[in-house]
Amino acid sequence: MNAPAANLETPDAFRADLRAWLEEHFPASLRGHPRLLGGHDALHGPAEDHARWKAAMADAGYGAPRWPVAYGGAGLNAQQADILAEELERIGAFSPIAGLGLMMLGPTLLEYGTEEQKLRHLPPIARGELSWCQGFSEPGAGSDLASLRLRCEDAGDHWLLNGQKIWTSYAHLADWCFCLVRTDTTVKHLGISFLLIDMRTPGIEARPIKLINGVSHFCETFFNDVRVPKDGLVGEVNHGWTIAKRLLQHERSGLSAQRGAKAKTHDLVELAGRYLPADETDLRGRLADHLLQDHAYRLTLERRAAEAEAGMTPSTPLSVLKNIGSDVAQARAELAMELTGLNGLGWAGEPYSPLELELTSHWLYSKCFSIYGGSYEVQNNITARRELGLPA
Amino acid sequence: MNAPAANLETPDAFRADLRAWLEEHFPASLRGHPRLLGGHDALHGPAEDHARWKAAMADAGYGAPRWPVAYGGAGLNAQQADILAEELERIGAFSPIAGLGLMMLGPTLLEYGTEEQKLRHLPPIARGELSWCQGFSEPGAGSDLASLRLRCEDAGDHWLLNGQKIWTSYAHLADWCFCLVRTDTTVKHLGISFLLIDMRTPGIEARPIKLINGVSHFCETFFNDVRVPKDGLVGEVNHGWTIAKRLLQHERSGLSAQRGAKAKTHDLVELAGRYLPADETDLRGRLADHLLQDHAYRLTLERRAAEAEAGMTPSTPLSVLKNIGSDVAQARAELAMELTGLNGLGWAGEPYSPLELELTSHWLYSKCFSIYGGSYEVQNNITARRELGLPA
Amino acid sequence: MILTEEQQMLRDAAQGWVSERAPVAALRSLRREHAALGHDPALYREMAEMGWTGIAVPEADGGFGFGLAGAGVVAEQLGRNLVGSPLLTTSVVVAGAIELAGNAAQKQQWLPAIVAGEARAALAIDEGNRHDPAGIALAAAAQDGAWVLSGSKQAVFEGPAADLFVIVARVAGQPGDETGLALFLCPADTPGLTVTAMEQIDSRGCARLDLAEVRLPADALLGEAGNAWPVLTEVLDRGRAVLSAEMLGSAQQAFETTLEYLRTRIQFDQPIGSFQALQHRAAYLIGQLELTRSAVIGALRAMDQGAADRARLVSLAKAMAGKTLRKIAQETVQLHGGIGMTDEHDAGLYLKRAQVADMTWGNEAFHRQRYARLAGL
Amino acid sequence: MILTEEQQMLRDAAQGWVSERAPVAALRSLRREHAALGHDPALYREMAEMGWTGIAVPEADGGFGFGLAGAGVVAEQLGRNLVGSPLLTTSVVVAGAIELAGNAAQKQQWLPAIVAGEARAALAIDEGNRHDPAGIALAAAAQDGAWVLSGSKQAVFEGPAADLFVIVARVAGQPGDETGLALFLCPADTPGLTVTAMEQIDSRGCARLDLAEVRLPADALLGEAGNAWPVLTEVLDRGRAVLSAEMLGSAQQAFETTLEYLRTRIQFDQPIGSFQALQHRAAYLIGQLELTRSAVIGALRAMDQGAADRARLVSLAKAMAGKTLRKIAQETVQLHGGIGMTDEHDAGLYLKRAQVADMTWGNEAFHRQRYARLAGL
Repeated sequence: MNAPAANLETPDAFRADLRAWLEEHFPASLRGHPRLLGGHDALHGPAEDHARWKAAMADAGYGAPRWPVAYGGAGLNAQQADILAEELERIGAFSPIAGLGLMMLGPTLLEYGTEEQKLRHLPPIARGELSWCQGFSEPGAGSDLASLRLRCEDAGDHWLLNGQKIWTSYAHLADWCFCLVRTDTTVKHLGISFLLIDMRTPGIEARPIKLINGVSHFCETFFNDVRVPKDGLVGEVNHGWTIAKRLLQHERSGLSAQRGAKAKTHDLVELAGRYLPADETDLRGRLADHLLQDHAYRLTLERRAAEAEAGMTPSTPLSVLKNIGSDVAQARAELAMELTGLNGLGWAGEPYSPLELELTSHWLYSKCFSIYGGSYEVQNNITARRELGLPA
Repeated sequence: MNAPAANLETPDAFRADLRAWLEEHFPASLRGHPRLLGGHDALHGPAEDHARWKAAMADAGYGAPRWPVAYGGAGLNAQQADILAEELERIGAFSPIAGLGLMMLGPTLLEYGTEEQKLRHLPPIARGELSWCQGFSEPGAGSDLASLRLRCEDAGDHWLLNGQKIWTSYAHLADWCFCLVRTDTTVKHLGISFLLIDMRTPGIEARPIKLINGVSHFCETFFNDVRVPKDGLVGEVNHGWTIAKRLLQHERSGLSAQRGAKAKTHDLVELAGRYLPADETDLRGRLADHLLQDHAYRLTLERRAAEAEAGMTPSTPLSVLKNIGSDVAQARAELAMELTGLNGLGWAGEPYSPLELELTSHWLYSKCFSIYGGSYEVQNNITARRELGLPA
Repeated sequence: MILTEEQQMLRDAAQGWVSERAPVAALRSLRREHAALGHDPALYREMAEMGWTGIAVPEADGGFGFGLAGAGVVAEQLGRNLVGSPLLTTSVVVAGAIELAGNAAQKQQWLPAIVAGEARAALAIDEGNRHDPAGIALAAAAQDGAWVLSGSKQAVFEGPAADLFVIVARVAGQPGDETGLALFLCPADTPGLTVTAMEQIDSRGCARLDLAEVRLPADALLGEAGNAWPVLTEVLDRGRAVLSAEMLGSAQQAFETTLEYLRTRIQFDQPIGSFQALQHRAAYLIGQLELTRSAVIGALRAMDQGAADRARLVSLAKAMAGKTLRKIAQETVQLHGGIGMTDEHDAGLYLKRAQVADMTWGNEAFHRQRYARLAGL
Repeated sequence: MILTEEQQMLRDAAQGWVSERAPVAALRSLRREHAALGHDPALYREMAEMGWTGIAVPEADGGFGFGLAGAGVVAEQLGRNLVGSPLLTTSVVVAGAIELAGNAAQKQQWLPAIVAGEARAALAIDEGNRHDPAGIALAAAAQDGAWVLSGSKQAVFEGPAADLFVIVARVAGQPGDETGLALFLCPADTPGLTVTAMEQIDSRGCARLDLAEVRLPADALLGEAGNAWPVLTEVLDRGRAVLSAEMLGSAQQAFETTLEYLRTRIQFDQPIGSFQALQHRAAYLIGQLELTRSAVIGALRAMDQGAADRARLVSLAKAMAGKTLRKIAQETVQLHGGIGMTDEHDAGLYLKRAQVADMTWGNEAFHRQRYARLAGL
């Protein structure tokens, strides 16, 4: 059967048709598969089932359910999109299409792109066919993003790029990159442009950075005399900062949701049962304190979702949420380390269990939660000045 | 017998003579009396014994043991002064002479005062005959001490004062005041002078401020056309800020020592035995954490004293010590409140015990530890910029 | 997790009344004029006229059926200005006990009077220095078809003004047992009962009760003798949830007052709110405040829905509210500096209320431990 | 509470050697070249030549008698650059056990070799995932005038390089009993003993020991069978005190590195160290560092003096060192931002070492609880 169309008369009719469609297309072998957080997640289960499921969802436009059909979406309204999410969750299904293109670039292009750019770039994103990386950070720029220096010169029929990006997630695997470049060196914020770059262009090299846990999907990305077609520019030249700020809101929002989703990955109560003597009280007391904070955080995500659904301005600012989210996740990782104790000191090999090694690696990795996507300090500045109205 | 003189040949001879002298003069009725922290402490035991002890100490110059004999001191060297302190402690005695005059003004006058000022003001301080208050803070100035405005005009043969001070400890009981005044309104730090003022001068009014615990020794002090003799000025006109900064070092040092001394006033372990069920673990864990911090703080005071004794620059800056000291004292007060629980909610009267009411009043009062004598925030600024060399 | 239109109207009305009729200054005059009662009876009458005394009472029992969510909306606004009254103990806790455990006659006798604002009531439970609902020693013995109660109660919140007490007594077992408890309706003028006002730091009403062989008729028993624990827990959780909402309001107001001070107070030639160290502390506080709001809303909803995990959510809310309010009140004093230490400034009032509210019906530590137990930790 | 002239000279010598011969880069090459051993034997020989292997061994036993205070001075400097070696386990812990409990023959056999740097040694104690000195299950049975040991040990620090183990075994009672323990001297090449290197996050040496009916002669018993607890406690406390000094050095170095970064790293056109929020965090850290230094000095002094409260002071020092080092290491990563997350920067090395050092011979929580017990709380 065909996927139910957006113009179905009632929500109930939509839901009924959708159930039937899902029944037909979602492979039972993938039931309970963890939700995809990016475009490069490890997949469990038969590869052919994944391919079949992805094709079905892409054909239906359900990868980007609210995008217009013309751009590869399903053109659903908010209520229908909610129904889709509910029905997926009900049967233990998940969207097979994810990544920075979908989460960040798509909404931004819908707002700022030309018709030609939308028609060219959005459908492959909505179908999950091409993956995107984000070229924002640079060595030396850090939290002061706008001090970026990747030079972009107008070379007549193309842009000429020279310089370096860093912390480019999955740049070594990505097909395309949305990138901030410097088109005017005499001013700061008003000398930045927003460029779309094919990662196969000659002169681009992406090298994964080894992090403190020994692995990483972050890259250093070098640009040497890279020629980018003129139509890669989004918006006006030198006005990329406005677009970037808007895009970063999509990022913060996405990161908070991910942090919430990850909250369930390691159950500390279960770990305590396995690793902590029943009569220990000191760590147990601190675990309890964390459980409260974690629970209140998850309720806050729920409240925010309810507010969004009701069309209200969310009462908890994203900058606040992002810091609480990374606090909670880092505290959880620290507590897990204290629970496993001497068993949590392993780098590799026996006698450490796979779970113990994973917890330890995650603990090290978790330290970046308060650095990337706008550091803890930058979020606090935003909260204080933008949200609380404190003077600069 | 006479008090042993500073010129005794050996430390042992000094100690031996001192023991005999103390044996003769220290009234047994005052043994174990708490150390005096200021000039207005409550005294326990027979009043006549206090008077006798004070007179003996004053006659010996032991109120200000290291000050020159000419200024009412005993002229002892550092080693002799240490011996005096040791011997007092050994027999459960204490110095009956204390207060801001001794702790802060005295050392400052020794450094900056004229010979005439020293001869006039130091002996009554060393004998504990006149009490001094500190006129530094003003309403609206707060942490930004140098923004003070108390106007001091040169009226020919005298200074003319108009304005207000606040947080003047014991101003309503003090005989004299050392005071910062504004002698130039066109500059900030270089328009401040340091003045000695007789509190009985017409036009001065001191009103105690009621604090959140219902009582207070802090005053608002008003100056209306107050005429101060020209020789009240210490140092040069408009150069009082330098003197004040020096004096504040004596204050911080004194406050830290007091906080250390007070550390023993309420024994949380003892309170826990009385108020906390044996099987409670949450509060007990936090009590343990506090005990560690408190113990390390007391060891730091001890280390600092050892360094001072050895003539070394103390490794723990005063600004660091002051904040740790108030943290520890405030945490202790909070924990005591949690220990007494519902019994700690009393303002007055039955069925609350005197100890419970005292703990509660002290808890409220303790909140000022991180405000007065240079706020927590100001101390951190000093630590970061002056001690750690971080840029402004 | 968001307010209904009805609840928004309730909030707006409460907000208006509180700012007009019950500014913090009212608490100061309370200290002088109604010190023994702990509240201003005139204000309580106005609350009753607005229907707040029946807000959480079911419509079937003559109330307005707004549930705890409704009571929470009003409590939050009252908390903003530290408005003291027996509203919570009367219309949520005692009315709740009667609604849950009372027979028709008991309901008829008390609920209309409570809704009308004519009867004020309090729960007499704790006997020692810590909240300990199972640690009841006060004994009730059946004797000649009546009950005889002997013992005493401490820290009975809103006790001085109460016309009626619900007294938790032990009919069997030992202090610490959850079984063997019973609830009794005991009018304040019952012979043998002595009510002594306790002077508390927050100036609210608080009393000690001494019961010297107090004889109560058989129909004073509320519910089943020996099996009061489930009702007592439910009623305490109602009180705790609404109290958490009140504490949230106090924290919110103290935070906003502090923010305003940060924006306007000049030191070193700039507003102190421009100092980054203070900005980051403010950012931390708003985060804790938002978490607390979510926890409070979650607890009120869970109670109204009778959710299986409602006790855990209530402990979450009460622990978070205690932690956040105390922290914010402390920062309110600190960030105001010297003026915040003075009796004439409001900062100290929030600090004192924070301590009392935290200790009421279980403090942060009590509820953290209860939460952990319920979470299987 | 201050260094003697002798100790100052020791410190200066250690400082010079560490910065010249053992920069943090040495730890990186260790990961490649001596991964299984966990230290560089050439560096250990140099340490021995400087006399550090005998620093805390009494002069009567052929050492230099600088006490734990002397060992602490050296350990602090080693900690600065995260220098790994079996110095602590050999010359403080195992040498201490032999000094306290060994007979003349045992001392003669091992102490000169230890002081000469020829024998490296480790303490095999913990068996589960938490430090638990009384929780020993590994059994030793007397059999035909010899001892037979069976069981296994986890997380034996510096185990891979050890020529000699002191093995804590149970001769009577149950895991958890403080009585019934015995110490055995067991050379690494004893038949039946298998030593397996464990790959740890801090790249130090760590091993698992499996004992399959290991036969040891009667004279392998160190001290009295069944009464090892007092010696074991004393020896552990020596190790903990000196380890605390090492941790203090690591914390100090990480803090100084971070301060330097704050002074020089430019963001938003100014050094990030000019941001007040970071300044106040640095001010907090220096405070904790100073408290830790006092606690470490206090513990070393108390141990050297055999003070009655020495166990309490050691727990104070170890708990403070664990808390401070972990906090500073975390802030080192955070304040360095992205670069601090990379393997090529040193920040992560301090973070990893902090976790291992904290967990070694009781973490912060273990020692906080031990302190509280000893303080009568």
